[in-house]
Amino acid sequence: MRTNQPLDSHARDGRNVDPELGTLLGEGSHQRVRGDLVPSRAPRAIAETPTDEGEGGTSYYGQPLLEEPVWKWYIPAYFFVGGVAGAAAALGAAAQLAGWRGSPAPRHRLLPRPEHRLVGRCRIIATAGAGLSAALLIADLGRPARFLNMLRVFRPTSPMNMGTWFLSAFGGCCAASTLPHLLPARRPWQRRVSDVSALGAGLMGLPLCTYTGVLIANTAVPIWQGTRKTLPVLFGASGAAGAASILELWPVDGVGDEVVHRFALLGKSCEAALSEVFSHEASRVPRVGLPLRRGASAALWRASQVLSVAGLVATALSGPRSTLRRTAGVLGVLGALTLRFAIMQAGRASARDPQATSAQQRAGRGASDVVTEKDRAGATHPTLGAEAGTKMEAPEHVQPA
Amino acid sequence: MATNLQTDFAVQGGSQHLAHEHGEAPARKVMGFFTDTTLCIGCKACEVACKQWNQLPDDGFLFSGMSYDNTAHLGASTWRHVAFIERSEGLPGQGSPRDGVEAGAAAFGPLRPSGQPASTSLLTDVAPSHIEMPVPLGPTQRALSNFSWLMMSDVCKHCERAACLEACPTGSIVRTEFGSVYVQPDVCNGCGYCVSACPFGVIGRREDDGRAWKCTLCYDRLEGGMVPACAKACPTASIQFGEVGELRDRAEQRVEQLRARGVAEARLYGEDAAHQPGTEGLHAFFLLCDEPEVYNLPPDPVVPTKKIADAWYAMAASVVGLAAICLSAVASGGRR
Amino acid sequence: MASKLPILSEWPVLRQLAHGDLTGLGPSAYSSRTRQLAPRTASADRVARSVCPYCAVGCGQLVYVKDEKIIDIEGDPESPVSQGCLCPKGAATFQLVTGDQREKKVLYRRPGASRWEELPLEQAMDMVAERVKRTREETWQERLEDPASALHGHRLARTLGIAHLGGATLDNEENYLLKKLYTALGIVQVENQARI
Amino acid sequence: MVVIQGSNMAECHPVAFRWVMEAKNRGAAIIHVDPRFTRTSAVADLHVPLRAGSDIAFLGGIIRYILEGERFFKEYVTEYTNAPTIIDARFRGPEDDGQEGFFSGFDAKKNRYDWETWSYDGVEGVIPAAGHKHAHSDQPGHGGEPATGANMTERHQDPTLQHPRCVFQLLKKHYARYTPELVEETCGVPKELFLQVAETLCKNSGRERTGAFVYAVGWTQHTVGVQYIRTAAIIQLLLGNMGRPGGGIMALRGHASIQGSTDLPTLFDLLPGYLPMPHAVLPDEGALDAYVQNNRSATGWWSEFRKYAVSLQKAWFGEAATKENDYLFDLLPRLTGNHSHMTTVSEMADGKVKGYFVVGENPTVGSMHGALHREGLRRLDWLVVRDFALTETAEFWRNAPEIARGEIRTEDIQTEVFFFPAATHTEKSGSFTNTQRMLQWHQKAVEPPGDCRSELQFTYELGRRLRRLYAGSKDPRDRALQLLTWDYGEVGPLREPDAERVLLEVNGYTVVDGKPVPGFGKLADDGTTACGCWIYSGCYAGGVNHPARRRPGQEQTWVAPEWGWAWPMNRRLLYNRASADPEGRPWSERKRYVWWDAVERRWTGHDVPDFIVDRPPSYRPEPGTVGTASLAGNDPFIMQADGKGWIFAPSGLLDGPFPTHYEPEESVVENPLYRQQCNPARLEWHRRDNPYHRAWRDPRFPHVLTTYRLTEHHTSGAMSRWLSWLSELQPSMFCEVSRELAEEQGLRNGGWATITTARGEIECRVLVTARLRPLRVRGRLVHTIGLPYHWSYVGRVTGDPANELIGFVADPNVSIQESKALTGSIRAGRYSFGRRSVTDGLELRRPEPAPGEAPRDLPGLHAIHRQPPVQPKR
Repeated sequence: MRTNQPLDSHARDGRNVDPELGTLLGEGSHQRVRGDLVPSRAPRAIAETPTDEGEGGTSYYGQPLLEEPVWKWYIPAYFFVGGVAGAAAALGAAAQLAGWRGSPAPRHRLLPRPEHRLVGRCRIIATAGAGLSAALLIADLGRPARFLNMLRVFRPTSPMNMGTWFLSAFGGCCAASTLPHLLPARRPWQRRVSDVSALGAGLMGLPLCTYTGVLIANTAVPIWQGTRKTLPVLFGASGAAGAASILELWPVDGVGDEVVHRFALLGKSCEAALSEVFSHEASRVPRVGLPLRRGASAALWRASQVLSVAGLVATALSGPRSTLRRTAGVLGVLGALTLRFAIMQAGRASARDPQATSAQQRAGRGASDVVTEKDRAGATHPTLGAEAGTKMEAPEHVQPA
Repeated sequence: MATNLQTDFAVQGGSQHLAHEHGEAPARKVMGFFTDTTLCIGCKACEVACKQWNQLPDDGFLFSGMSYDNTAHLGASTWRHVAFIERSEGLPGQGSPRDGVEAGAAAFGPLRPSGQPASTSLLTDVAPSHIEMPVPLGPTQRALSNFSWLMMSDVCKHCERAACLEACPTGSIVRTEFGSVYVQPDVCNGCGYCVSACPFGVIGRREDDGRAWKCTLCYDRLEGGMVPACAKACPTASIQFGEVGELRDRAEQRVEQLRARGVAEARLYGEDAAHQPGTEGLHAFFLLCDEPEVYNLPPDPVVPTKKIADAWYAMAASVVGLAAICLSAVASGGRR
Repeated sequence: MASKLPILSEWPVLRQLAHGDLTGLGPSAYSSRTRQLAPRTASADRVARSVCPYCAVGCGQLVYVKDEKIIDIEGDPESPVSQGCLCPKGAATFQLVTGDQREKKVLYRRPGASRWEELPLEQAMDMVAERVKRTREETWQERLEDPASALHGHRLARTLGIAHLGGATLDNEENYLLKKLYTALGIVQVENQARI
Repeated sequence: MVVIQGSNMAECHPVAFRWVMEAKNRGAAIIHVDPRFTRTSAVADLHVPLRAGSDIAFLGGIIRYILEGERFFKEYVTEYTNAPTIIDARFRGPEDDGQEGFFSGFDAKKNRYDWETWSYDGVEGVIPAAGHKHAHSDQPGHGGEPATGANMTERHQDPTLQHPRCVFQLLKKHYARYTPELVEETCGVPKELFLQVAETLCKNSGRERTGAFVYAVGWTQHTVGVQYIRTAAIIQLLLGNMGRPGGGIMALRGHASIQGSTDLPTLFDLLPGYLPMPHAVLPDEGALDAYVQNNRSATGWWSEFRKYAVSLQKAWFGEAATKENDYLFDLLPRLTGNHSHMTTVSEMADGKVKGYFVVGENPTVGSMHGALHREGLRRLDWLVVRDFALTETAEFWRNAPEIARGEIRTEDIQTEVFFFPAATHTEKSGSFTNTQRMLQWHQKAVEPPGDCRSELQFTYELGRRLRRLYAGSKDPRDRALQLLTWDYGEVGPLREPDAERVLLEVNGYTVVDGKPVPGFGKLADDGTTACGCWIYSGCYAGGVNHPARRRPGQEQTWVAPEWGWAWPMNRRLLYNRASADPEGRPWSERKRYVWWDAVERRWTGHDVPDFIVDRPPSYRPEPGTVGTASLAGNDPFIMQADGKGWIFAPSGLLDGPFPTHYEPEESVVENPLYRQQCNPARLEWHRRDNPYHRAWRDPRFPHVLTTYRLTEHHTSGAMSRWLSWLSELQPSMFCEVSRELAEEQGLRNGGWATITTARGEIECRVLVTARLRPLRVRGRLVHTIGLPYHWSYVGRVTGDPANELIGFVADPNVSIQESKALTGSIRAGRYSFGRRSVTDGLELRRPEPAPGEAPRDLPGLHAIHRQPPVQPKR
């Protein structure tokens, strides 16, 4: 009998209404609660004796100003996988355009010409990547059963919505490009379908590989928002580097190998260079760049930079089918992967830090750098008091009243 | 009597719905909140009224040590949150619920009967000179020397340009005919994008539920011609609900009045596009007595989408670049 | 879930096309549920005029009932006392009256027992009545037995063996009946929160 | 202007505070006088931190300021108060030589004052006070004498207020020592801050303006509690703020019907309508006459006393009550003294009480010294608890620190416990009386679930069963029950008694036809009318349930007379005749409320006039007139024997006709005014398990403790700690300390602290805040520790109960405990072992104060024992 036991904390639904006495019909009444889960809210450390001066500026008991991104490891993993798939598809398509026939000739499948293999592998990587990407995305959803809602509307304002359309198109093309090979009988039209859709996949692969940069740049997270100009490029390069590294691990001979090598050199060097640019852009407001200099995210970030540079060097020095080449592949994959996780981690840290947000905005990098004339009409900014004019130039609407 | 009240609702509830037959939203006034922190007594009636109406679960029983604030901030299950700031500066006399109450009564015009606090005219039979009559305290007005306790009831801002809305990939988040931003719980698939997009950290995803939740501006109540639960409960009219345009005017007068009374720090937050271009104005805006950061508000928030063009361009460049890399990589290999 | 596999007519993208809506931020993205949305109070069978049970300000409350269950309790805007406002406690009244903390059975603890047991209401009432009678008879004071007192031998017609506490949370009518019954029984040690 | 003192209005009565904000908006100044800076202070124009327990010194200082500066409302004071009345030559004040803080007439043996020397000059015997609470003498044979105060109209007065023995001059003399300097040194309030308050108050009073005082248990829960309120009353009378709109003294009460439970009293010393319970002094023969003689007043409204007493007997005993049998008055039980809550519990702990009903209250948490309560409960034969959910009181036998500590074994507790689930206010119809004396009816919304029943039904059923059990009895002691009128119909599926029929009985009816009477004016003393509570008479006039009236406020005047019903006779503002000048014209157009209509020759206005409606302002009674005819046209305070506001209370109070400053039972300082440290008439319970600290500066307990409520919880938490929506807002028991004290004691914000008194120890979280500041009192820094008292061991959120720290000690007039000012100690960390003085907590007291060190009472004048004058126990 309940009254003889202490209240079972796991039985709680947070409303504790007796269905015989009251009915829950409110908007939030269907909000699911598992008693054994700690509540959704960000950690609430006991505040020290209240002071209005936190480190680096005013804040509310140092509480986060933003909600931390809720994405689990699936998302950075997807960034990598999607990037690789996209880049691979692009490379495959390019190779195809360069005049190679995509799929190996049915007659001598067992020993096709090497460059044929390259195209084929690109398609396989792309297709596998597309499938894996979808899986990762669905796994991360709070309500996976509703993944189809992603295609419920067409919303250009939402990079994620657009991305889903890209991915679907890409996935479709990849499927169409590989399926014919699995069919028993081989007819010319099948190959044509396969080649055309492969080109499509290559085309869609380019945005797929890069839009993820736009996706995270389109958030309130200071470090992501602050690096919006670099992120898509960085992700593109990193995607290329990743794809190249995988091809390095799954080598083809002859011309194919040269292609992969050139591709790897280009991709990896861009990645290495752009990650420098990224750090620089992130740290334009020092407080915003902090996660790249401090904490777990910083460690990851340095690791990724070391790895990709090492990968680049290894690639440069390695010959075909050498161990060093394989090492280069491993380093490259790890580098590209760590990069995504580092950036994700940095985003979390940045969202947790209320001063990152205020510093960025006080420095005129809030609305200010996109204020249009219309917005500015007669604007003074009474919400911003004396400190508004910080060392860094603040636009007029951020000036004190 | 009771039944009158009842039918009152029924009729209203019914009539509202004709509006929705077609895809087009019927032309409605843009509704919102004006939260006047100088009237807040930190009773948290808004928090509970919100939870009661929306029947949200508790958010855990944790002692925070942050003055009287144990809910810390807005989240998936806390749609109203009262912040408490103990400040080592004085705050000279403020206070004017009457403006609020009366405006509150007028605010909802046709939709009013169901639930808006009535206006109060305690002194209807008294000469209008009454305001001058009593002797208020002189300029030496002060609380405990150089100390003040600020309280603010925070809520979703229902931005004119809403980050969560524009980020939502499923169309779960929509703009209602009242100009508010509403998360459709039957559509949301919990992608979590809105959570990172919101520049105010308002919307949250509850792990055990998987969906994103936030203040609905009591969309259901509005459909029935009722005032949002928090505004109705607020005993001191610190939370005022009404047509945003009217609220703005009232807010500006209020600031005048307060400055005249010596509250030099009084300022509005996010009342319109001119003052908060990043969001093009909030439908739930505030009157503050200190820097926004003090209340855990961003000083110059921006809807990420406003800036995202840069990223798209960068992406375009990146696409070209990537294509170039691929082509140059195959260039030689392609030769026959 | 309808949203899992929407029938085409419910597919907002088509609605977007139909209305030339390029962004899908507005009504075309509404779900059918959203289009049906209405306050639950509109579906109530009746509304009871009530008064907040917490402090003594006496704020008006409206209690909405549907299928003999309470679905909402909020302020009564017509009350000149509260004008529809409630404090957090008043606003939480719904949880007070419908909460699962409420006991619905009579509980009985035997002398020395370490747990509660349930008891039928009627039987419990009989037992209490019987105990009142017994104790009253055991502890009855007809006259003051105190030679030291100037009032030695004066009529008392009472018992100090039984006492009562509580009343400030009850209705007036209940307090009246309690006082009436106790006085008739000669129970004088009747007190309530007004004393603290 | 509004002075909020002894109340934290914004936190404890937020919706009522709406109107304070409204007033502020209209230019009123809001002043909050409180030891803590609270949510009320946050929006007040001025916050005045003062030492808990020093309010009389502060208010007395204001009285002196008013008198010295001639700031009082002269016409009001001379016409409407007893300021001109000349007092008996034998009267001595505590300031007078040799009085040492005592008024004349203190009887150390009985531990109370005799009122003889406080009388009006020229009037025989003790002056009857309104309602006569505690007025009964315990000397027999008051029977035949004429009603007291027969020659009231012949009292000597001096309208010039110059006579050295007139109340005005005595007042001046009494408060002469309450200088701003004394206030500063006693209350810790800076002189200029005090002067600012006094000046603002004076500026906002007079013809054109009124000021109000607001208080709550911050004033009542002291050993001098009643006198706190008296002091404010004197100020308001001097400033002419009584009976006028925007004036008065608001008592903010804490429970939905706590006012109703005082009017229809579940209180030991009262019968409905403030008729005193019969006392053992009454003779066997002619008890009713003696009772009436002892309690009625020859003049003023209480001259009607007999009508109400007889009508009550008729309501209770119906047909059986006849003139011949004295309306069965003999059947009523009689008091021998104080049978209040703390006495009862103390007797319970001594095993004298066998059975206990606890209904909708949770004394082991909400009342002082929970451990002593539990000790009492353990000694009971049987306990009946009625509540919504299990409370600490119901679970005392298995859920308490002494059980956890193994000092008490559940098996050894022989108490039989019945828990009855109660119906909520939504599951029954009935009326609450709010803090403004307004009755509001609440409709039943749903049927109670399971075995939940209303108290109405419980009481009714219990009565029916007992009547059955006693049906055959021939014993005279059982006649009262047998003859009791006990038929209220049976309605609804649960066959509940009809609350409206109870209300009808309360309202009163004419015996012949059972028709409701229109009001107490129509009650008679010849047995032709029955009335359960005369002050409620009229609430069911014309068979209409007036408390159920719900005319929307928007459709009425600001007085809103058609919403609910306020006693008496729907008067919303008491003594409102004082809102007009002696000629019956409003003092000011702005403040017009009730006035004399010379054409209609009757009183009229926004409210129901609280006066004899056709008595012209010019009317003056002939000398020797008695009855209501003795009320002159300028006697607004009709309940008083002389129709005047009592600046000087010649009777009715057990601890002085004027309020004067005494230190709390446990204080950090010596009484700066007198050698007598504490209120000499206070009630103490000297028990091993109820130890007191040193009277002042106890080295073991150096800090001031004060308890209070939070907005987010309700009293013992039984109605709030189960509710997740409230509990998350204030999840843990905590104490509030100043940064200075935290520094000194090494307390960390959010960390733990242990707080100790001689009664017990508790642990709780620490909230370090600048809202508490140490005060400089008599040259020493005094730290105050704030303790909300909502938590205990049962509920969704639990914590240690602050009330375990508080001892049994009370105000003599109303037996209310002192929980707003006591002493204690605090240390960082969790060192509470749940020790209680009641069970093996002796080490808490060591070293006990040496006998006679820091005496509370003057040697010589020291009272023999402080037990309340219940049957003596030694």
